[in-house]
Amino acid sequence: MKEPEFIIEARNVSRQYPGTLALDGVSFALRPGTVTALIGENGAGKSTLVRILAGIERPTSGSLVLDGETMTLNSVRDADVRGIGIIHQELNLCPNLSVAENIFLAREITVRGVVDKRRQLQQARELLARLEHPIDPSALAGDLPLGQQQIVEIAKALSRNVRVLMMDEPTSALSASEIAILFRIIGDLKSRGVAIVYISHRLEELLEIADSVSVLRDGRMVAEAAACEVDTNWIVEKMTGRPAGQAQAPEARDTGNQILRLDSLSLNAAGGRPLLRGVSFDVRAGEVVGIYGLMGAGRTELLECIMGLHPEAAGSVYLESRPLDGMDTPGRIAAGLAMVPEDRQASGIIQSMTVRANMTLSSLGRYVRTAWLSLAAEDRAASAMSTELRIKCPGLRYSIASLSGGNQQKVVMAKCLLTNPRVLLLDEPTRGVDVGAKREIHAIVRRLAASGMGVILASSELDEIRATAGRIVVMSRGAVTAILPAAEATAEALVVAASPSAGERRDAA
Amino acid sequence: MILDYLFRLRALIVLAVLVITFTALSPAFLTAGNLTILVKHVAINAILAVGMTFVILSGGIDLSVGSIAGLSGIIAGGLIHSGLVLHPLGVIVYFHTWLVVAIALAAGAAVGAANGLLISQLRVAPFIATLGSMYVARGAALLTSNGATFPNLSGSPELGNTGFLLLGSGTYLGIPLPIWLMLAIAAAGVFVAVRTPFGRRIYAVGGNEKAAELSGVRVARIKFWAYVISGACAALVGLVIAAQLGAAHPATGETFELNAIAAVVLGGTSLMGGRGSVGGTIIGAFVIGVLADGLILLGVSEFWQIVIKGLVIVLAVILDQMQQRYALRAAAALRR
Amino acid sequence: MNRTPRAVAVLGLMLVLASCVPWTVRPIGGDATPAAAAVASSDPVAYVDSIWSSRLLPAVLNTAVDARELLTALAASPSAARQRYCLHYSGSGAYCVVKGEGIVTSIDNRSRVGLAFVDIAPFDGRPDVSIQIGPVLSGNALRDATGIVRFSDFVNQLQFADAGNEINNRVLKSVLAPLDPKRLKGQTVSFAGALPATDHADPPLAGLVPVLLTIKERR
Amino acid sequence: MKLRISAALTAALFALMLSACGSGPQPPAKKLIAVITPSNDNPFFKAEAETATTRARELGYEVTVNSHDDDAHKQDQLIDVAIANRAAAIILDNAGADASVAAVSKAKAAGIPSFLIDREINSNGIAVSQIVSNNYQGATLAAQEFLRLMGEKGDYVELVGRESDTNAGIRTRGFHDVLDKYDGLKLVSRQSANWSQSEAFQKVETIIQGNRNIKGIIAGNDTMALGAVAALKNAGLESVIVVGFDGSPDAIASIKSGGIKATVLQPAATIARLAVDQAHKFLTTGSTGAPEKQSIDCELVTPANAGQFGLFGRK
Repeated sequence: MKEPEFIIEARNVSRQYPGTLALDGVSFALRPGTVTALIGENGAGKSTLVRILAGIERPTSGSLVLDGETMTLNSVRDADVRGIGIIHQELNLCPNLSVAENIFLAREITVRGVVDKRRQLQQARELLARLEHPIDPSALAGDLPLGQQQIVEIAKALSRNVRVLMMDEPTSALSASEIAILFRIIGDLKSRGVAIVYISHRLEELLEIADSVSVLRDGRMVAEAAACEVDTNWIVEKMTGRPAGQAQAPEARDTGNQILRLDSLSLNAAGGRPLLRGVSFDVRAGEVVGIYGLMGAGRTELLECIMGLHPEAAGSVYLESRPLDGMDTPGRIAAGLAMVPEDRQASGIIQSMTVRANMTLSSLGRYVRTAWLSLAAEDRAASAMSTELRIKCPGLRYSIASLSGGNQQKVVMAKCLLTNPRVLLLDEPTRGVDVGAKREIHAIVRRLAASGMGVILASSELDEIRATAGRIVVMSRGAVTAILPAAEATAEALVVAASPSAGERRDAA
Repeated sequence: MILDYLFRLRALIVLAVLVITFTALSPAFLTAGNLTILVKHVAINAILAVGMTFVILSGGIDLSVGSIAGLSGIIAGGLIHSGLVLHPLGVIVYFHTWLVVAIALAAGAAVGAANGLLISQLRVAPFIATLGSMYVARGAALLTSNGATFPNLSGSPELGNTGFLLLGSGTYLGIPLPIWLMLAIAAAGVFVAVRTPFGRRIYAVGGNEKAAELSGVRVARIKFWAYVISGACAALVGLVIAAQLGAAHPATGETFELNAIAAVVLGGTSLMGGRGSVGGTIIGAFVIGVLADGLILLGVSEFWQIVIKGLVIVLAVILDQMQQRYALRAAAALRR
Repeated sequence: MNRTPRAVAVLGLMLVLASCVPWTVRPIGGDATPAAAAVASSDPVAYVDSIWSSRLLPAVLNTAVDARELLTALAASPSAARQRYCLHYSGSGAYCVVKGEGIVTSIDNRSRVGLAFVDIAPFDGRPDVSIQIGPVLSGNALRDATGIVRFSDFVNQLQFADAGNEINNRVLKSVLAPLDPKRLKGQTVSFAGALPATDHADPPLAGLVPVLLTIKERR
Repeated sequence: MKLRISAALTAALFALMLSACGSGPQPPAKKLIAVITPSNDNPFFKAEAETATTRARELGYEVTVNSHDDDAHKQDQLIDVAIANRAAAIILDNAGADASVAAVSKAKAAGIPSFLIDREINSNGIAVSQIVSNNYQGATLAAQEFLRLMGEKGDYVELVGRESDTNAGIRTRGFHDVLDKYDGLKLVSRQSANWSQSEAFQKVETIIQGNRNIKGIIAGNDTMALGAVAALKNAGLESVIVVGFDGSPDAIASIKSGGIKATVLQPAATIARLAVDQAHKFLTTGSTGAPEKQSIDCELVTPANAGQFGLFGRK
């Protein structure tokens, strides 16, 4: 009997989310003993594809083939049993359990129903030794530094005798020496016939370790090639869909006076890890400033700092020369800032409320007549705004849940605009939004800037940045690595400035 | 669509079924006398539940309302019966009735404020914070009266503290004062919830705290006031009960919090916050009141009464879940 | 011109405000407080003062049955005797008012409820009656035996109990205090008082609370 | 649209509720007696309620039985319901001497005579009868037996009932009015166990840690006394004298087996039966023939006479 060529195959897989098609007929196959790099911009569908292969999600259409047999994965456990493992981008450890307990979670070694702690500790110690990281297996996972936690995640996957291992940005929290160890482990796994899917934004790293490269764009598989045949330029070109180096700057605009100034904003995470390091730049009236950076570059944290969501942050924000220090979020909104947050579901809309109530939430004071809300005034404001932003909805009194992602996003923008902000902050405003709505939102952003508003638009999509921004601030690892006028912002320049090594270089400097 | 209306009106339908059933089974049920009494009984729980609605809408819970009712009754009872004894001055101060009422309400609001500060500033989970103040307020009531009852709260004319009992037994246009109080509180509650920025912000905070904060809502402040409202409502209930009984007992109000929560949930307010209405709560309070009153009239055994009450609450929550799923499907259908 | 009416108005307003002071101040323990008034009406000392010599003592002394007569009747039929000679108190207890004369055969001071055992004629050396001589008195026989002190006259059982305790105090103070228990043994005494009538009592008339207990001078 | 429908439905419902208001209720075929007691999960009150119910049925009445759980507010509501039900009489073991005055007055104003059992109220002339279990007398009885067993000296512990309960106060008063006259007795700890067996168990376990040489425990009710006995037994202190109050079947069984040394029995059954008889007499002749306040004494139960007692009464 002939061995099947691939361990696992996704055939013509699609995944539909409300409002977006995350994967569109993707086929993807893994050979034993190879490392496949999966590349694409944020939202291109990499995570969705990996999640389907790991049994976390089920495809809307298409099939999975394991060892030549079509099958369905109904749960992570299902995948686990078949030797498919995944290391998540976000760590998945229980901080209150020990390292050994985490490694053997849900597969405890037992003797007559009782956990055999001694053997678990023993085996955990052996695994960690193999990873060249003698971490104490009885230490609490929550007490370890992030890099070591990542090692524990890897140990957890290794302990399961995987045949397929998917790694979603495994190195984002690792130091250079830890990365070297990881690469050795990958090499070791490869030689034992394990198929590895590797997702990373560090392009050089990818080319160093991968055997083949697959590029996703807008949910479609746009290119596949052997790693030795490609270079960084090729990857950027495939990712963005246009030849590298060809800038697509928006028409030059007259900008007005400085309206917002950031003076060395710094922020540390609870554990002391820096999230922002001395970020300074300014925004002029009528200008769209794009903030480009990869996952974890600090874009969201920066916008949150400007909005006053992190009172512990150092540095100052000046709005029209007026310092906003010590002011809370509502105060800053009143002063003329407004923000469209990144995660629409979690912090943009309020699911349980109507379209109208969502829209008017930030500007309720405007509709108060004597002591009560004038529903008529609210209605007038909301319908005017919904016409202006061309929001498609069955009615303002319907639940916001009945709107598509793009229209929900427009409602969030409407909410911001009803406060008449001087500066509008947008964090990934088109994530999970279909192409039509995306274009409309970009047009709205340009129109708002033209009317004299200052706009900060943070995005991890090159296209979006280059379609809207007049000036681009590139961030990496919490620091500003470049500020480029649109004319100079080639895709290549942006990618290079945004790469984590750029942030490291800046550290060294 | 019809299904949608049926779901939305579920509490009202349950209420109608109960009323029709009891009317059929007991000739005494649908009489003016019994209905007045029934509504008067409902008033107690309804007033508590209106306050509780604000707390639950904000995404919290208030377990201390029963104890607050007990404490406010004891404070009012003590001030009327034995006055405020100032030993260093060698005098007893007897406050006039309206001031006694104001002090007791303020005390309830103060416990609510303490809850609010614990929850919004010190980030104590609402369940824990109000569980704590439930014990503290109950203990304070027992300490204040040393476990005893303050009897005979009719006051005396020369001390200017008469008239307290009117709060429980007075009538206006032939309708007992507690019913008027309930109507006033319910109307004010509906108005605040629907027609004020505060009400809208409560819904926002309960619906999505993060989004509310990013929309400029001062989340901590909104939560604080929700607990103050709940505390004040509870204090009012304590006063009404003390006035009805003509005596203040420190154990008054034990397990009231559970009845109030039940009324809120029956009325369709989600325990997760952000969804529900004061009007629904009033209907929920009526369901519980009609059920209790009707079962007693029918002579149903005490133990069965408890079982039936529990079943009705669970049924209401199941219906709520069904409506949730239905609404989600309907919304999804609209998105296509 | 305008000054005067305005001043009057201000003065009037101040007066109105002053009368509106929303509280009343009373001294602690002042008679005017309703609480104090309530205590006065339930003052057991005052209550016992009001009945002791005017009603209670005469009732005991005038209605008491002779001890020998009661003993004889009890020996014949306890229930018939109780029916005839005792006051049945609300169904459960029965109390008798008894008087008599006899020789104190012994004193039992082991308990704080001291007892004097009395043999009454015909003398057989065995005690027929025990009399409570303190320093602690037990029970409410004297309160309940005459029908003068009625539960209905009291707001609650504690006040009723207070009256009983005060009656016993009065016995200790005015009847027993003048006596020296040590001197009683071997003396002839005359007594009157109330006792509970129970089955199987030893002696048959046990625990008499005296309103009268005097040593008869030997002839 | 939705609002309008729900408003219409609400209006219709209330219209329905009010429509029958004009026509008064038909008087029930049989006269009704409403029996209201504290709680049915306590054997004492259960015996009380059941005796009253049985007796009233024997006399040809319809009976409703409800409990107020010692909540004066709930009692108030139950009285309201009895009034709405046009009860002929109310048999009530009330929820507080002061807190119940208003409710009983309300019944009186509605023309319904109340017959109070077990506990009294602090007001005369409102109820027709107050057949009171004389807790104070019972407490002195228990205290005297306790004294006798202790030999009038030694360290002892008192377990008090729920502090906000009138009877807890009366019993502890009765205990101390007797015990405090004896210098040889020393109260080493006085704790409330809220009438509860498990709470008494825990409190006593803690107390004996610091007082190994206690000689006796006097408890405000049998439930707490039984908890104390269990704790003492666990600690190997079986010789400690425990005296209870109530005369519950459990306590009598414990006395027979040498656990509790004595209790006083409250004649719940006698009281309940007496109350129903007086209610019947009052309804038929207009008078009970007895004074309003009637005190029923408790009886001492000891190993010597435990066999004579049944469910809250003599056999």
